[in-house]
Amino acid sequence: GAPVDEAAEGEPAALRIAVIPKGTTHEFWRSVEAGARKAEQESGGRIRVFWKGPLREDDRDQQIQVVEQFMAQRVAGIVLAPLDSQALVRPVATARKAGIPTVIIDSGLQSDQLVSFVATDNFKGGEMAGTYLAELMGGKGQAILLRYAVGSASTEQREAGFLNALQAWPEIRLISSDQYAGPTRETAYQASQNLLHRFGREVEGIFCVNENSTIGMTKALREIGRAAGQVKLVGFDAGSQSIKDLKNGDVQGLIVQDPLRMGYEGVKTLVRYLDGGVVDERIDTGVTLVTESNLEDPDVRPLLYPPLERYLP
Amino acid sequence: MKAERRWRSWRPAAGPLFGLAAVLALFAVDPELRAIFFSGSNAKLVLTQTVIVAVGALGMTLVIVSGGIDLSAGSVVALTGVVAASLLVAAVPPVLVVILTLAAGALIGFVNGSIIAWGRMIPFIVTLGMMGVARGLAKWLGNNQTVNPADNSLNLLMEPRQPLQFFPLPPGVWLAAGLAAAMAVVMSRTIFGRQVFAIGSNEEAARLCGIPVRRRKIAIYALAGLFFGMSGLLQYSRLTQGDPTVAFGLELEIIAAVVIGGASLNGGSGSIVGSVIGALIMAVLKSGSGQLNWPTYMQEIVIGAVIVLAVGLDRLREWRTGR
Amino acid sequence: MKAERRWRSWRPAAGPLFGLAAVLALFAVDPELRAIFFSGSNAKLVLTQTVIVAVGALGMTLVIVSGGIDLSAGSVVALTGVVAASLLVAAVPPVLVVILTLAAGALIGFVNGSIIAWGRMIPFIVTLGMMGVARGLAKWLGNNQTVNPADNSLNLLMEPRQPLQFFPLPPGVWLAAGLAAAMAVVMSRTIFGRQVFAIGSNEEAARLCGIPVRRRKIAIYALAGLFFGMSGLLQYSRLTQGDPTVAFGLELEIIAAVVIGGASLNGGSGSIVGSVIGALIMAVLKSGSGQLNWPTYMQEIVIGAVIVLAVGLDRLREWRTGR
Amino acid sequence: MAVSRLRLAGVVRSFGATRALRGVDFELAPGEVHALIGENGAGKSTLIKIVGGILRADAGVVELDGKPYRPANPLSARRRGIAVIHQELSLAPDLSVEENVLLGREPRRFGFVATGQRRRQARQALAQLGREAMDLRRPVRELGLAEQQMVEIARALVDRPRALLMDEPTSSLTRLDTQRLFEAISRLKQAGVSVIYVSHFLEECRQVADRYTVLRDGRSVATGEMSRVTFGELVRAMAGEDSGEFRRRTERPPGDVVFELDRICGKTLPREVSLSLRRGEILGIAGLVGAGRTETLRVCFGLDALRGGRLRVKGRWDRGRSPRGRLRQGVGYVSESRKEEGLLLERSVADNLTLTRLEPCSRWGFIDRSAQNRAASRWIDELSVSAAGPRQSVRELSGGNQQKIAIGRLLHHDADILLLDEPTRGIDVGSRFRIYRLIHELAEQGRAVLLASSYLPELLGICDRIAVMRRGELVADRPVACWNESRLLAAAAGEGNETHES
Ligand SMILES: Nc1ncnc2c1ncn2[C@@H]1O[C@H](COP(=O)(O)OP(=O)(O)OP(=O)(O)O)[C@@H](O)[C@H]1O
Ligand SMILES: Nc1ncnc2c1ncn2[C@@H]1O[C@H](COP(=O)(O)OP(=O)(O)OP(=O)(O)O)[C@@H](O)[C@H]1O
Ligand SMILES: [Mg+2]
Ligand SMILES: [Mg+2]
Repeated sequence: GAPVDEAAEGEPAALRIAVIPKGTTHEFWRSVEAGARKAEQESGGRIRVFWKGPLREDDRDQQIQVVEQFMAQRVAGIVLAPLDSQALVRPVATARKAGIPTVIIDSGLQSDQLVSFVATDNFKGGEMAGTYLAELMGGKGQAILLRYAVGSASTEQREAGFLNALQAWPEIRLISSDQYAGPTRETAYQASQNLLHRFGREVEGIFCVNENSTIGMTKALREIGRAAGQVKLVGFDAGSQSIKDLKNGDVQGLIVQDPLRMGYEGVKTLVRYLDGGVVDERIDTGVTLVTESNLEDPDVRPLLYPPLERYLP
Repeated sequence: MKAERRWRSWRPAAGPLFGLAAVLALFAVDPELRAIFFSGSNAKLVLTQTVIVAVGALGMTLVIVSGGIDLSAGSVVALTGVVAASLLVAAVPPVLVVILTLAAGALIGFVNGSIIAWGRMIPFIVTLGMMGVARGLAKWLGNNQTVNPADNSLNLLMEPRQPLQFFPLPPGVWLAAGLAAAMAVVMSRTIFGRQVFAIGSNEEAARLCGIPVRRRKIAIYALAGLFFGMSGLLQYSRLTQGDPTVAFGLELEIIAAVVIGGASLNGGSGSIVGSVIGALIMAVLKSGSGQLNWPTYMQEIVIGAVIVLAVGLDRLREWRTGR
Repeated sequence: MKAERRWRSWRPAAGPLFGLAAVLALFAVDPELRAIFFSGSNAKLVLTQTVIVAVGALGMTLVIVSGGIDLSAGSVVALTGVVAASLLVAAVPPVLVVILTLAAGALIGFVNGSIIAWGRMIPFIVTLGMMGVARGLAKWLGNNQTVNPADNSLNLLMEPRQPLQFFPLPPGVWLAAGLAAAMAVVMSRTIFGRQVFAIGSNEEAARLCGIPVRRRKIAIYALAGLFFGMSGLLQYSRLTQGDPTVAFGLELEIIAAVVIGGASLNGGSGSIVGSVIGALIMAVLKSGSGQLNWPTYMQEIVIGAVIVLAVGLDRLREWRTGR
Repeated sequence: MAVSRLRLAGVVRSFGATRALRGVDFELAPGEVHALIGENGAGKSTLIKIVGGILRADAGVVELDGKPYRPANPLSARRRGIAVIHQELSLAPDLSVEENVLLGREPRRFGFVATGQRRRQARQALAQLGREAMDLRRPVRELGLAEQQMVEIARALVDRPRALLMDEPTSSLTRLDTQRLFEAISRLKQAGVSVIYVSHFLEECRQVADRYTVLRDGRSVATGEMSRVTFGELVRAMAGEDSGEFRRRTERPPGDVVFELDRICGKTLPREVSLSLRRGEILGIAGLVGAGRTETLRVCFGLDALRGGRLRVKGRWDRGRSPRGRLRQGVGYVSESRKEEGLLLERSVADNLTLTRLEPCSRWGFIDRSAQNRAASRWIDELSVSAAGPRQSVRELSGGNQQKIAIGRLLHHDADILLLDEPTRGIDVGSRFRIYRLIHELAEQGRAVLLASSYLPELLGICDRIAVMRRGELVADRPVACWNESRLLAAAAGEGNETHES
């Protein structure tokens, strides 16, 4: 049904909060949704969360349209994971003009109109990956960085962090750092296959900046028989497939964020702001390096297996 | 007789109008949605979302009426958006930016048209190739990044300003309306316009009657490119950035608008008014189904189905009135 | 006379073969690349990457020769991939999964064909609508997520096994080759094939000659859907998961393959051999330019330009031999 | 003698292996009407196209008013004062009548079309052809073939040309329209315009032309004054031999009724037509343009919807079938517009000939190409089609030969009941007689023929009975002996003083 308040007489109107992810088909975003729903459930009916992503994923214009649509519906506030640090600036500013505040999650926005920025420190995550990969490689050898896509702030920061960390390891040579995995697992797989066909024999360490590229690269490595540690692979984010790959030793490390917390804190922060409370400008939701050894640690497990069923319909 | 004649000149737009009414009716059923959807601020939103497709549809109408197709439209929008942004970053004055951006669009169209006309190749393949080339050029120009110029007057083209009321509309909407009116006159009243129809209707006959088919084709694609350049400018202004990956698949949306607007992909028929209404239908659909708060997949299914229905109802109506 | 006759039957494939040779030559220039590119293992890689497009191109050839177009191909590939994965998750035995997946593809095609034939609507619009509907269904079926079944025998379809040598090829490649051979015979030797050409060449005349145009059209789209379903199965096997967002824009790649392969979008001409070679050209181009380690934008530009060149050279050659 | 308006010497043109023109000499004086005649595929259209700037000669000399003339394209030919009426109509179907008449010649004002002026000019041109009442805004697509032909002719008249090339302008016109065209031609002639007139109707040529040139196998073989040559001499020059006369055999015993129409109506036409056709009978339908002959045959064959009445085929009443169903019943049809709905131009001669009945050339759904070629070759010989072979594409054939393919398909299908709409349109005299003989043979085998034609001698020559249609109704149905040309014309126009209305 339509998102208009069921504000019957007397009863206080529920706060309508729009949560806009970058896309809807990744496990990552399901965790974010679960976090937002958790906040909704805890509020005991005081807030209602509307979850909607752009129709076509990775399309900035589509995401602007979603923001505008929620604006037309006069929601109380927006929690947004911007597809671009620049393109979403004006919609957020316009929303503010219409009296709708915005909390940014996951990925940065170059705007002074936000309430708060709730996200992983991606640069730090990239650095952790770089340092760990360098250690795995014994401080020397040839490495590959498989990028994600143009203009995505979070992955670009990971890439930058990774490159920054490698500065400290002069004997590690980067033999390819300008190929892009693209939006789907298929595109990532193809890019990996072609890359490995060229460099597969000499490469010793690889960093993939998101889940799809990690999975595609692992598959391609297995195919040429250099998985299982022959080539060290560090990836980002954890889904069921990459956790499986980590367990069987094809992936040596995963940098894992806490998307559930991101969604939760995003909504919570917004509500606190709407209630007139004080909110922090920057909330770090943390990154964790997961390896085969700390897989079962009690503080790591919920990151890998978030309790989605509890919050999602 | 009189009545019949009036009907004839009005006819091309009747089908699309009917479709638009049907789509609007769809969203008027739910009283809650109706209140939100039929408000001044939402109308402004829909119009703003329409213009990029609508301006592109002006150029595409020209191409389709002439019996061609241009698949590079989306890529050219992205490329010209990046061109505009890059020029702004280089501190070129906005007026010159507009001229150069439109020129870039027209140049791409000129290349398309020349290959099609002189190489006697089918537009589908040539523009499919150009789709890749222009997209690549956009990425190269933007150095694989989005290009973000400082605040400037072009950003205002698509600025909604007062988000809660209908007026003032962003200048881009007025611009699009003006361009559409001009093109409608060009298509129906000028020699050039009629020659476009003749070429699309029967290219061989047009050639036999002494119409310089090759030169016209080049002009058609170049002009279309110019419109896509204008779309690119508006797209830039909407994002306030040049994004080489934007407008992916936009060409299909534009083509759909033109066809919903009554044009035949075999060439020889189509109208500017129809195409603009077609673009409106698409925008209303997207906006409306977005507001219904359906999950995204439902939106995709509904939009797909309604595209077919809109054209199908038109067919049915036509069939009833017995053509 | 004999020679001429042989030439005529060989002719349709000559242009595309020429294009393929030209593209291969392009990658043979650089001696360093040559060693890597012209190896058994790479040939295998290219073949494996070709099959999904090639199998889709079989169905698309049928549609295009009949004078239609199917824009829903990419979405149907995604949908059937998700269907296969979901069935596997539900522990349906693989043989049944194959049958049901192909049936799902054929069903979508049947719906397309029925609307086109009975509603007398143009294929472009109907399949554009279906493109959205099928994509939405895929997302709905996958609950907006990828679907990951446990290890099963269908995963082996596209498994490269010995990646460093040419043989053994994955079963999917053999399957595609077999299907292509069968379709080549169907198109050129059977009555059904003749009727498809006749419908594409002049639909009115075909009707006048007693061909049941409507029923044939439905069969054509349904059969095409079946092939897209087969592509979807192979796509599933390649990813070992059903991904509702996969194969976005694949339809244009498939259509490009068919057109590069010598088919005319006006219908009435085209050949299976040509289309398969067209698919190979696309795969070689992608793979080769990826291995040259060009930046992505260069790849896009080059692929775009070569599509035009491949068809253009063919035109030139044809023109020289003086048709 | 003054300089020739147009002079061709030793003109040669080939298409691949086909040598369409092998050396043509031709001279056109100012203000003369010159008939160009020859069998199908003799090269008449090719010659016209060379003069019209559509094709280029491979070798030879072309001079216009004594100066060398090599037009690069149709536009430059048009600028030099050459107007062409093409054998295959070259109209833009989506544009209106007036737009088509002035296509490429639009009166302009600042780049805008001067609509009023355009309408005046179009009306003027059509008035010369007796069509001042035509709806100028109507899209050409909606017109019948004859009216389209008039639009095409009007276009040539608008040009005020110095030389007018007409390639079979009357192939789908009725007698009345033809007469109007001739009047227009004689006015042009008086104004000093030269006309090349191509037609397979030799009587027309004799009526309108001052001189003639005969083409045979791409060579000019005879030329002279029209008044000094007999019909037989012309035919002999064309064919290189005496093709023999066609004589109607007397009296076949009429069989039982196999095809019967009971007050059938279409969407607009026909209004109400009843007739019955016996085995071994040839029934002609005459009428003016727009009388609804074409529509009647289309409804019978199931191409248009049957809105009222019923049909009986071989003893079975029905209320409409699909073309497929009709073919199964043994009803065959030749359309008057071969290009739009008759032929698959891109496909081979063999495919076109065998398409309706591929079964004899196939086994288990697989086609046996050599059997298909054999079947096709038979009809190529029988109808003397000039084609390179069964695998040549139909597009490459001359207009008349394309028409023969359309008829050949019906013969291959072995239909019992033949519906023929202007079957000999554009077919040369010799072949026409051959087709008449074939039709008679078919009748003798007990088949029934329904023949719509605008060519009255054809109807009077081969039919057993002739019916006349007027405004969608069948008004008279009598044995051929009761008819002659003037009676047919009177019946078609409506007895008294009623004339043609459009
Ligand atoms: N485009 C073409 N390609 C190949 N052969 C052609 C082509 N056009 C014409 N021909 C051949 O040239 C010859 C002369 O054709 P043309 O059309 O001039 O004949 P025509 O005298 O006009 O015959 P008709 O009376 O049937 O119209 C024919 O044998 C025909 O097959
Ligand atoms: N597609 C069409 N749409 C509208 N009107 C048409 C169409 N085709 C034909 N007509 C009109 O219908 C009338 C009947 O045309 P038709 O061709 O059937 O007559 P006919 O008796 O067969 O004469 P002929 O064959 O000599 O042209 C004409 O007035 C014609 O203009
Ligand atoms: Mg001719
Ligand atoms: Mg007729």
